[in-house]
Amino acid sequence: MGVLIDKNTKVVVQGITGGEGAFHTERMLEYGTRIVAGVTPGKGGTECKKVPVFNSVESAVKETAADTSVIFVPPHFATDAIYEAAYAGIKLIVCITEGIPALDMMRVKQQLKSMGVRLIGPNCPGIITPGQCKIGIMPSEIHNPGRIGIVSRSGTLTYEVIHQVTAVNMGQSTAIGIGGDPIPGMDFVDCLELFQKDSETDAVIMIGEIGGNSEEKAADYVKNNMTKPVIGFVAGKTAPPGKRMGHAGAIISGGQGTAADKISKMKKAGIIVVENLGFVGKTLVNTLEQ
Amino acid sequence: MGVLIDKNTKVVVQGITGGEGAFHTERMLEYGTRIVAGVTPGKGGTECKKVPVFNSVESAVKETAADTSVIFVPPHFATDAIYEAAYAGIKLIVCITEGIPALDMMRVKQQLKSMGVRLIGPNCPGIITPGQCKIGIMPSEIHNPGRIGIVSRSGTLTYEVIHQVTAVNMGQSTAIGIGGDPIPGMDFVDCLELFQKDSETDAVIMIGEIGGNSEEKAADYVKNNMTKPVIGFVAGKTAPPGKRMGHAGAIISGGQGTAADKISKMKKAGIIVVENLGFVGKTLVNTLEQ
Amino acid sequence: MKIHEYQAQELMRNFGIPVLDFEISDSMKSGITAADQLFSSGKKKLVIKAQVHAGGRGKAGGIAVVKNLIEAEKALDRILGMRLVNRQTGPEGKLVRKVMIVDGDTGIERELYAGIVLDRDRERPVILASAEGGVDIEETAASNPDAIATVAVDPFPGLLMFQIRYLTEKLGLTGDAARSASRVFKGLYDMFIKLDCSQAEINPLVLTHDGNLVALDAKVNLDESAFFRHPDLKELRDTHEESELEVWASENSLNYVKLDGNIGCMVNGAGLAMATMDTISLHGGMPANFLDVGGGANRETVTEAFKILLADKSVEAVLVNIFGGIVRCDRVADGIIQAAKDVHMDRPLVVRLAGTNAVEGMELLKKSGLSLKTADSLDEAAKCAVKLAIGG
Amino acid sequence: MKIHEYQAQELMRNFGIPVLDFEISDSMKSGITAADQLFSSGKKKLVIKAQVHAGGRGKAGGIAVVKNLIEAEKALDRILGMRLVNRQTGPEGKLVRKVMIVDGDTGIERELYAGIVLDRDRERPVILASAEGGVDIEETAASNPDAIATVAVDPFPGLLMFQIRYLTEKLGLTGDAARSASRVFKGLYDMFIKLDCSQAEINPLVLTHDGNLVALDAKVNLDESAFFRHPDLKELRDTHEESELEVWASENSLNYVKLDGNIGCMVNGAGLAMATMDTISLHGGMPANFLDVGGGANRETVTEAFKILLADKSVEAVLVNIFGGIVRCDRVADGIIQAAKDVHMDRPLVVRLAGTNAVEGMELLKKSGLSLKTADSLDEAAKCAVKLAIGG
Repeated sequence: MGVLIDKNTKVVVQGITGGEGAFHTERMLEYGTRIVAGVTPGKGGTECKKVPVFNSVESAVKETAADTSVIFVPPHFATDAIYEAAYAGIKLIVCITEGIPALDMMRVKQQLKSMGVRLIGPNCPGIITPGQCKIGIMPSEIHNPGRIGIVSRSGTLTYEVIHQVTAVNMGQSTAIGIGGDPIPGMDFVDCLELFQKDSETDAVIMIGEIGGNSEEKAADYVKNNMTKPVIGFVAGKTAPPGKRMGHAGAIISGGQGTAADKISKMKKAGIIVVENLGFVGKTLVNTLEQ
Repeated sequence: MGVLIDKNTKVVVQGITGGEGAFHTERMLEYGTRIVAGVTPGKGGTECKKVPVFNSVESAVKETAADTSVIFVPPHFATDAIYEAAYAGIKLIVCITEGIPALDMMRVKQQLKSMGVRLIGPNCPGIITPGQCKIGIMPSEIHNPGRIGIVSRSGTLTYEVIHQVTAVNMGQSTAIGIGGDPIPGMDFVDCLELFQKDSETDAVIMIGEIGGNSEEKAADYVKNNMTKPVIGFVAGKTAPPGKRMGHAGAIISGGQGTAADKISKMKKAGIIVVENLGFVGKTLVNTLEQ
Repeated sequence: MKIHEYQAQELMRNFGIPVLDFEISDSMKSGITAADQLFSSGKKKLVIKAQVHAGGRGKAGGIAVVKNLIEAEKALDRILGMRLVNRQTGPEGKLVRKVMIVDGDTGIERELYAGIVLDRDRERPVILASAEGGVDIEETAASNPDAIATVAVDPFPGLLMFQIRYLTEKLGLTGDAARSASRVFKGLYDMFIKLDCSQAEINPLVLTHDGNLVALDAKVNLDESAFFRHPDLKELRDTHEESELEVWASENSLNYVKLDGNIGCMVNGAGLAMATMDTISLHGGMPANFLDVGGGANRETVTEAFKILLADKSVEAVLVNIFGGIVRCDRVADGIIQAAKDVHMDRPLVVRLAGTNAVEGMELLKKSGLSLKTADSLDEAAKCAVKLAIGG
Repeated sequence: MKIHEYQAQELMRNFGIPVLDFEISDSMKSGITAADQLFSSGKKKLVIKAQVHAGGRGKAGGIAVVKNLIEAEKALDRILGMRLVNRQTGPEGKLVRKVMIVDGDTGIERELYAGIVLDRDRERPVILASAEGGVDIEETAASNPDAIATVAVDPFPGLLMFQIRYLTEKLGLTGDAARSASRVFKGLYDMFIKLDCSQAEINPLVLTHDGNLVALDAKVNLDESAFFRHPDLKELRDTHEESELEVWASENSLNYVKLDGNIGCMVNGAGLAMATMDTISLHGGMPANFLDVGGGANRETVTEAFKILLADKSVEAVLVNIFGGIVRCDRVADGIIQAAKDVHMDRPLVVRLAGTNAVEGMELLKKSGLSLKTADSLDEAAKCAVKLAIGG
């Protein structure tokens, strides 16, 4: 069954008529996602990939009862798109857009919290409950329905891990890419909480990277609250301090947030940390066999 | 026992060294209120009316465990004083100050709501649980401990009503002056809710005035939720539309918020509306005798 | 606080809202000079608008469209110095001291409405937009509420693009006109927040033949409580628009509103003052004013308040109702006695004192030898005042 | 994005933070002219400061205090064109192209610290203040954390007066200096929010003998993601401060960071790129770079990426690791083939393709006749690259 989304989830695509939006709408529809509406201001009344397009999220929600939104609009409209979804009553927003200013996200997060709205991303691949619903840009074919929860700050790194899980003949309950931005919507702890509660999830793989302290917070949470096994990986052991490695999130400054710090904290919390990315699948098999 | 405050309430006075602050601190101490601290920036370490003065609410709370604040600072510092109290962990703030800009209150209220902090006022006489704790500027001697809850948008009008309640040998559980500003902290509904739940309150007197629609909302609440008798009065039947009568709140515009509208809605909700202010006491006696 | 149309337009212009260039004139001479210049610069039509704090100026004869200098002179002569009378001004009307002279040839395609007000119910600024401008928005609200689009704006995060799009769509605008409308809404909201307005309105907001938007009329009300951070806005006050007594009162920090009756009231607290008026009315009388001496009332302010009351010739009896709290009744009595010494006290007086030092106050009044009636309760006091006013 | 000290000071000045007047010079001639003018105008001491994107300039010889024109000339000659080397610049150092010339006689009473940073933990801007300025704040944080006062500011309602009072008190300032500090904190916060900074720092913030506060040094980092609303800030970029390859990469929307090893990496996705580097390191190798071709990689960007990789002479082997998702592996293969045609491909190549169109990509590579090793997994690919680099 997985968490947050399933086959009943009704999705509205914000920015559906853009290049990215249209392309991934088609991929999501192919996967079986119930995309009930698209939004592009000024294009209301048209269709895109046979999905009805509306001028506003409000009208899309009114007409189609969409409950979840995925955002493909360019960064300088994305903040407004998030607010628009939240004000229209959407309770789960998945923001794919990369390059939203950090202070915008700070403001967005304060507001969404007071509205009880969940945000995945921005700058993330999205979320998938294999076999039921895919909301995002991840390659469909690597996924397999199953009982492993995945949560990750990185895109392609997640694909790598999912690929390994599928390769050892296991599958994913839900895989959530929380994105690599300094201020993400949902964080590790939010997702771990959901997986811990989910009766269809047996174990969780958590993929972190250098920078920030969300892995440390996750470790605390795992230590105090989780009974399911958690396998962890942290990218960036060899990254030099002070340099920004692509993701805004992947920067170490002032000696905090190094891979070594994170790994040590995670191990102490009982997380099974894999040092070599290539061995995540095998480690998972070993862990569940015990 | 009353609501919100009692003999254990520990009060910090913000603006204690000002004229109003010092004067009313003395009156409140005389009444038996536990004033544990005062705050005036730059005067930390001194005393005022034998109450220790601190530079910040944070240090006052740390040293004295004050849980409630009363604010006497001038209007253009008052907004900041409210925030300061809230950020220091105070959960009930009574703001006496008159003349806070309406947009400041709008912002304050949004913030306090997210922090779970209650605000009485601004531009109000305060709150009193007779015989136990007085936080505000109301004349002490008209009050009498008892079982009638009072909530009012007006200052002296409240005194008039309390005087009548005491004159018919009844008393007040708690009397709350919510203030006459367009955007008050707690409103009628918030207070009625507390009185309805309070085992020491038998009946409530609600004193409204023209302008806004808080009396209408209160009527809805009474109709749907209250089992205790509510006696109501609305001032301003003879006020001409469009004119501002002192209180920023007391203005009728666009045919809304007239006394006639309010009285009609209140009557329909089962509130016993007194037309002549002089008969509130008698009406109370008649109501409770039934 | 109300301000004039031309002041409102200047504020709006500062926030990027397009308004027409205009001239302000307070004399025939400067008015004719301005009109001459405008005609010379090629304008074919001018509008001359009375600047008073009241709407409905057109129907009341306060607005004229003129096509040449002769017509302009005639209109200026008629409007400057006229008393503009309508429902909003009350029967005494408003003296027109200034006019605005503006291009009258804007080529109106459509008249729209845009406004913003602090909604006490939602506790948010609410922006209103309607494709039916140029008419009373309250009439539209009553007759065709669907014609008005409203957006409540959260102070945080503020006005959002999708909300602007919604409003613009409701105005039926597209392309450049829609972009221009976005700037109008943004400007209106920014002005509302930055200047602490309580209300701001553009009616009509005009779409011209060449696709531009222009604020033809503008109304702005300001929150006086926020003047401590807007010293410049305080200067926009025009005391000519207030009655002499109201100005006198406000100079003494008294809240005074002139009413139509004959019983002068002096009360502490706005709520009690209104309740006192109501009680007078219940007994068949009519209050001559609302007067709240406030929480800081002392001998001096009470003396001034009393003088203001008596300066109103329609007052036939005076009712003083004080519930002492912070205000001490003995000080109020002192003020009354002082005022009676200063002015000729030729009308009957009823005094009711209660609360802090009421007994002492009553003693002082009795000792003073002033001719007055006292009462224990508000009801009794009001009854007595009504009787004396009829008898007087 | 990092900017120069003088640029940071200009930004701060716009937000009301007091800075000294200064001159900027990029040549001996203009430097001497500026120094001459300053001495002539009565300055007794000047400070000449190298403008490079690095701290610790003083210890590295990038700052000189001069008392006359001869000393100034000597210092300018030494600093302009020097390679400033310290821990922050790396061994290759930074070429000094500009100096800032500023009054050196400010009469320092005390050196304080004021800074603001976006705290990822609290998700708020955090203002830092310390009475111990002029030293590395991170050292103070480690050795004497109580010496640093911090205030996390909620974006709504923003920086509040009581928070400013707290910070000012912690700096030990009173009276005029406290009021001046309030303006500094307010300016710092406003700048941070309005310009989308990620960090801003004044170290030292100097209290002069006559009780004024002055920002003697200034550091500002900007959020590049917000440049769409700050076109002027974008102009502050100094590409001289970046390596040639990094500039080349950023012109092609590639994320490239030069590192110390000898295995060139090309990966899609920052996380996978880091993990690839880590795996190389696990097998005893050292990555020559971080290179994320991103989600939008196509034939053209891959070609450019490949050229950038090979332009680095320390690269002894190349590892391509692509997990196709949005990026199609066949297009990546196409780009590699194209690049191999354009440049002389003289170093061994290991390619691992997975995900979308991986099979097609591999086919293309095989058909192309390019000499390369392929691998099924990242681990295998990394192992192979390490072996080839050592062998090469």
